[in-house]
Amino acid sequence: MFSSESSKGGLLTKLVLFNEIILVAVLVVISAAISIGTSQFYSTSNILNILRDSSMAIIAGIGMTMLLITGEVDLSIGSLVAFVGVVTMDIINKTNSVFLGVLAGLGLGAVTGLVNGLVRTKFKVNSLIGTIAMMMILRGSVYLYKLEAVQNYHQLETFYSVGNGYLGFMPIPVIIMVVLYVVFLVILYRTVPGRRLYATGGNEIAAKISGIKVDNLKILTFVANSVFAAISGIILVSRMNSGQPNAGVGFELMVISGVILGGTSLGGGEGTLVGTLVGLLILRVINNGIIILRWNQDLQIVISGLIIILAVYIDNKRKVARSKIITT
Amino acid sequence: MAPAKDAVLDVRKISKAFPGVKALDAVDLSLRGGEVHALIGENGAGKSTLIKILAGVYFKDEGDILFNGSPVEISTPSDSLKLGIKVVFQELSLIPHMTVGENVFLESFPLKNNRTIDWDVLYEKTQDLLDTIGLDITPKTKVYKLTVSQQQMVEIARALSHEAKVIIMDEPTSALTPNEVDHLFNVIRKLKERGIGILYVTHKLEEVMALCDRVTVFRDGKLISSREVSETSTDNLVTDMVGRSIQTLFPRSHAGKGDVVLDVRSLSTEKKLREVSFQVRGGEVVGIFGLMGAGRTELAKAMFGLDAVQSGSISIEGQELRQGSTSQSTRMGLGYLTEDRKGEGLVLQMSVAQNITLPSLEDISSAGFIKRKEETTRSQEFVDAFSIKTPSLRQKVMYLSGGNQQKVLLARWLMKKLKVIILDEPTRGIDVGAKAEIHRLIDELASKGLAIVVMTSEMPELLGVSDHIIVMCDGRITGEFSRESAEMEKILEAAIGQKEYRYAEQ
Amino acid sequence: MQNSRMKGTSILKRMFSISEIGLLISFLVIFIFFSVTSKYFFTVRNLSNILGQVSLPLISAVGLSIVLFSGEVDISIGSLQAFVSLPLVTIMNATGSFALGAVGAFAAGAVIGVINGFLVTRLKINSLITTLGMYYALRGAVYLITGKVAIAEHSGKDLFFLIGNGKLFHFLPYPSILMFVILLVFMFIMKNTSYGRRTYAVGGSAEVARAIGINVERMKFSAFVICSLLATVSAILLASRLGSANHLAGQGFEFQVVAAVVLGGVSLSGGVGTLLGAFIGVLILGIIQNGLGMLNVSTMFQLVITGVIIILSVAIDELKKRHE
Amino acid sequence: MKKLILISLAILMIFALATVAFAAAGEKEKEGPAGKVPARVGWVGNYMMHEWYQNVWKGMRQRAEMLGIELEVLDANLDMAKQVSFAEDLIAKGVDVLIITPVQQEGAAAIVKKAKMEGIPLIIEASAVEGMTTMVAICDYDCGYKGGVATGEYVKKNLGGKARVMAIDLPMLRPCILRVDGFMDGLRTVIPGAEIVHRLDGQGLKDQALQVSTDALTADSNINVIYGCNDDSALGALQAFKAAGLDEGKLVVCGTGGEGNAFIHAMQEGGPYKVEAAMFPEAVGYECINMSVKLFNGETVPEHYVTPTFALTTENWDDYYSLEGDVRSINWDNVNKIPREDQCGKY
Repeated sequence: MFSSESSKGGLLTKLVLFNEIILVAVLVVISAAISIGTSQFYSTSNILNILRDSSMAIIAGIGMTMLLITGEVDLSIGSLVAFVGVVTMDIINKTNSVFLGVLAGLGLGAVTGLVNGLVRTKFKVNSLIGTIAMMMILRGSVYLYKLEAVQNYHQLETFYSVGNGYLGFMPIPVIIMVVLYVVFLVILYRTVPGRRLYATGGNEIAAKISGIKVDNLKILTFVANSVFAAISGIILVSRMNSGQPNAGVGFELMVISGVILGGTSLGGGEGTLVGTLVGLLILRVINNGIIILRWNQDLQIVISGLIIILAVYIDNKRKVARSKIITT
Repeated sequence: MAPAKDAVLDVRKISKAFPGVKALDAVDLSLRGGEVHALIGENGAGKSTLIKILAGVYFKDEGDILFNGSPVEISTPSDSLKLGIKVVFQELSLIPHMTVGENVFLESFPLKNNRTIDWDVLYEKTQDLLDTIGLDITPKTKVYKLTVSQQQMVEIARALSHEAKVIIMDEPTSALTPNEVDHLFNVIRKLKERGIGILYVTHKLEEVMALCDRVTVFRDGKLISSREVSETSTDNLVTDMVGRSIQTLFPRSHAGKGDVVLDVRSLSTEKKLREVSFQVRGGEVVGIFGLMGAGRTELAKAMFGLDAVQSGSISIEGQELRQGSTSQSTRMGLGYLTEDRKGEGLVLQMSVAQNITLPSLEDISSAGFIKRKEETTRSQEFVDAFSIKTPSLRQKVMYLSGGNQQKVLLARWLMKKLKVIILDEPTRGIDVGAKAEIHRLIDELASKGLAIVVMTSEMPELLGVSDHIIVMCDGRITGEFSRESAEMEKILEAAIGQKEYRYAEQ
Repeated sequence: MQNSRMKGTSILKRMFSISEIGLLISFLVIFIFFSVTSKYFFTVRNLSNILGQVSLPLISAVGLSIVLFSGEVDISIGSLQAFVSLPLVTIMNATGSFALGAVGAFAAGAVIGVINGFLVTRLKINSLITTLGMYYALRGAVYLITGKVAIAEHSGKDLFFLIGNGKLFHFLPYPSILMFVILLVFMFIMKNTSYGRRTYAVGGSAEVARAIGINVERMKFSAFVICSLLATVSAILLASRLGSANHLAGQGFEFQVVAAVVLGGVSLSGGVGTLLGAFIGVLILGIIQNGLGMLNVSTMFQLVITGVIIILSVAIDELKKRHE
Repeated sequence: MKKLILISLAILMIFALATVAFAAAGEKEKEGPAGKVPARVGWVGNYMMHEWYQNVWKGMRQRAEMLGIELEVLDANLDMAKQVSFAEDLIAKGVDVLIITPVQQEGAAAIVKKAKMEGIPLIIEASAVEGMTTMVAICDYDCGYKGGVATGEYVKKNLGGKARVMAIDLPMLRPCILRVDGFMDGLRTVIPGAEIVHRLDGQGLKDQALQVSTDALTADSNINVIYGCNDDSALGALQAFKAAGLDEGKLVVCGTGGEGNAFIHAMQEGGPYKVEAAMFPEAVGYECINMSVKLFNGETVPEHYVTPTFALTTENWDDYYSLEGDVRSINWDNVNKIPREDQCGKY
């Protein structure tokens, strides 16, 4: 029924047709509501803190968005974040070189992504299952690697500043995030590989026939996704100042939720980084708001859950409205 | 138009509007028991809309439907099924992973003490039905193992399974080979004798002439004409359909035979192909003919690198293709227009422009960056050249009609500078107007020196476009004809593997 | 049951259509491996334990498989377990009647199933999202209601303890009896009733099913309700095994079950798979957990090994399909 | 196709064999003289990957080796259903005494019944379960209380006698709630006006604690005491405090448990991490074995056998622990000297 209303083509409908606008509206409303409840919300410190904290999720979200666009998914990033953190810290302790530590962390990410990609493309294992398995494997491996949290023996300032430092008034993680975000925004919308991601997710065989190396592209995306997760892991370990084997629990679900909230479809072929950015910010703002409003923290998961359903519902409404325009 | 007294199904002043279009505008149609009634019209004429209304998929805005003279409401598929109306849709409606028997009785399983399915009865009944329509498969075969034509027969068996009074067939022959078509026609005639009314929706006028008793023409959602077939001719039907008379002859401007461009040497695959060898010269159109399951599509996919090759080689201008790499094939100037438009061709949620430029992204980009302006201008050229009907380049391709979608696919390959193009059933399921245009294009390309392989199951098309005809049967080449030496009978003999023709014999 | 179909071919051949045979081999290999490596594994007592332990995931697996057959997915079953055990235990503690408690639990389960079904079939929200949202919402609700304090069961009903922990002839755990009954009943339904076959049809191709007059929405809806109700059964057994309604109950249960049934050859894209396959899938993961425990293998290794075995088994299945 | 399956299965077999062999390698136990000590004791932990339980295990192992007891250890890994299963498995393996660390206390009620039915002596570690015979555990409330007192004295001496507390709780687990309550009560004995500004759910994880405290500190950063219901919680909150650029000179941090080496490092750094409400996991493991021997011999045992807790400070921590590289060792003499409650202040 709603479809027939919304297909009448009023201004409102036209807006409904753009998912991002709704999301931005939601974000604004929530922020407004919170700031009515408490004045601290709009303090620069809180804004920066929200940005710094969401930067990890957003960086991972960039990769996850691209992966979902190709029609795949990765549930192993949470465990990967922990593993990367532990390895990075450990290597820096041993070598006293931030560079080598970061290199090891990113390397680990790349390898994990490669394995995920190969399992998907060569073994043909559905990526949902394949990466659930990888989630277990990594979580097990990190404890096999180090049972205890790895303490910071090196006390290197550069390492500490990766997660906690500022450039001017901007937290460094935010700067890293913004740079990556802009670069991949351009790649996704303006370049050949970007276009090919959408084509692959939209219709794999058609992409193949158009001369796209679908498997390689997917493997590459898995690698990219894991490397992004690794970057988040490195930021996290710097912020925690110790490599925690138990870190990143539920990280993957949070990121995926935000990406989907941002209008990326699980079916592949559709999705925007703008949506991802807004989607993840919404989730983060809800969590932040509930705490600074001193509400019961358990509301965090409840409200997030409801918001996601709502957003997807609106997104469907939009899709149905569109599809009704198909003629015979 | 006065409804016939003995009409089983009588549609009166039916209208249906979608946002932006009036799909049906007060159309009438009456179908008698025991007649085959052709419904023709170009894509977008409203045929499918009417079918969907009768099938209960859509609900009419205005008008009445009379069944055996009494008005009925069809608001759900089951309503129409209860009445005894059965639609055999163009995209077949069978569940691949279920057996023939299950598919036939899906709507109403035979039950033991009306609780659990009585499999014995189910499979026996199915066997009978298969016998009546002369389909030689066991009822326990899984459907995905059947050929398209066999699946179609299963659909008809399903229609018979619950004594349908009216059977609507939507382009039933679009996927069939000539002798399968004959078989289908015989079955349809049997149905006729049982007094079943058949609404036969098609593009192919020769079928109307051969099979049908009456014919109704739609155009732009309006009823144009409805008469006895005996009182009409293809020409006026065409005129009725397109509103103008069009050139149905196959244009032939290309002449010159260049050097060998495509050279296939004893190509074999695990599943189908056996030692297939042939050559195509620049500016030459080679038509490959074969019945369903002869291995045409397999050949195309193997040549293009989609399917694994067991032995043999494909080379373009003397350079051999690496196997199983579609990206290399395209780079070497080989293009493949798949027979499965939606499934393998288009990226539906992408725009017209994006679909056209998909294989040629390198050509319109520098340092990996897509030049937006060039993308629009280049694809606009093709949209104009092929007169693709679309509101804008940004329109998602899923909203285009079949003919226009096919043109988009063709444009995709023509934007890329190709040496060879493989066209698999290039005119399947598209209307007369578009068909003629595509034939014109094929000729045009040939005259530009492109080497063209056309795989088709339509005899007129085959004879019309090809300079050189290759007939396949069961994965082997069983016949080779020059345009001059080609004769329908010989081709069919070769196609059913009865007799082999080589140049030597001519 | 369906002897009429058994004519001609041997029963065994009928039972294991080619699709399950590969799995069965995997199962046997693993089973034999543990039997030879651990002297505790192949003992009557341990085998009976395994039966009891796989019963819970298996009962839910039946429901989840039906949802998957119909082309949807439900990952809210873990949170559901925690949620429905609240009415169960509170009512039992209040009234001292297990029956009433169970009724309460099933009512709650049914409501959840109905909501899932409604969101998916009426509001057309992707079922993964819907049930992900439900997964969050229910868990959060449990935390809020219980204030994260588990409710111990003290109705003094031995019956309640027994259904989860008792054994028939000191061998056959009651949960496993329940499990076998449910399994056989639904195997029969899915194979030999119009309902069952139509569920497959809906999952195989919703458009087709709709075109031939099957009420796709109703089929999917019912699948969700069945899934929630069976999850409730496993929740009751779990509550009995835990002796309480617990806010932590069932965490990660959904993934365990999804992994198991996919391992069992049930397709995530719908219309393909069998309950027998799902059964074997659950069994495989069950004996892996038990067997590794018997060998004192540390959690870290258990995680790694389970992960690898999941990948390998699914890979085998996929590659096998491709070769057909 | 058949070939394919077999090949893959071969891989699977080899892998499983190799890993399991490797895994089982470390688990060799020497047979003990079956006298008045049980031959085999089984323990189902709830979260063995956690440092705390690694150290409990260390204590158990040391004591078991002294007495020549074979120790069977399984890990429920925070899955209650799994815990019940593993309890059954160990009983099936025929252990003489069973030790359970409940994933969640009410969740183990059925195990108690089972053990009774099987007639196997059962020891509950950490948190009380309905119907149990005996429990070996610290007093969470009192432990927090001691931490509170010590913190209070530090505040009185160095931070001007006013205490505004940010507590990182884990409301999921009752023991953690008790610790925080105990801490506040203890603190108030020294600083009556002490108020709790934030009480957050850090899920006992450092990254979660970091995130929630970052948010809380923007709401109200005017605090001078951080209490964590475990070390990770405290350290996570401390990181948030640092990152917020607040003055560490005006802060004191008290962690709980002494689960791993983290708190020792924090104290050695000389930062605001001054107090540790230590629970000596090694001692817990040690006493569990002692108790299982008592139960095995049918001696009468207290319903709650309390293991020592003590407020460690930067001055005295090295009387109880010493650290070489990543390995910490416990000083049994001093630990055993610590006075023990025979009743907890609160359950």
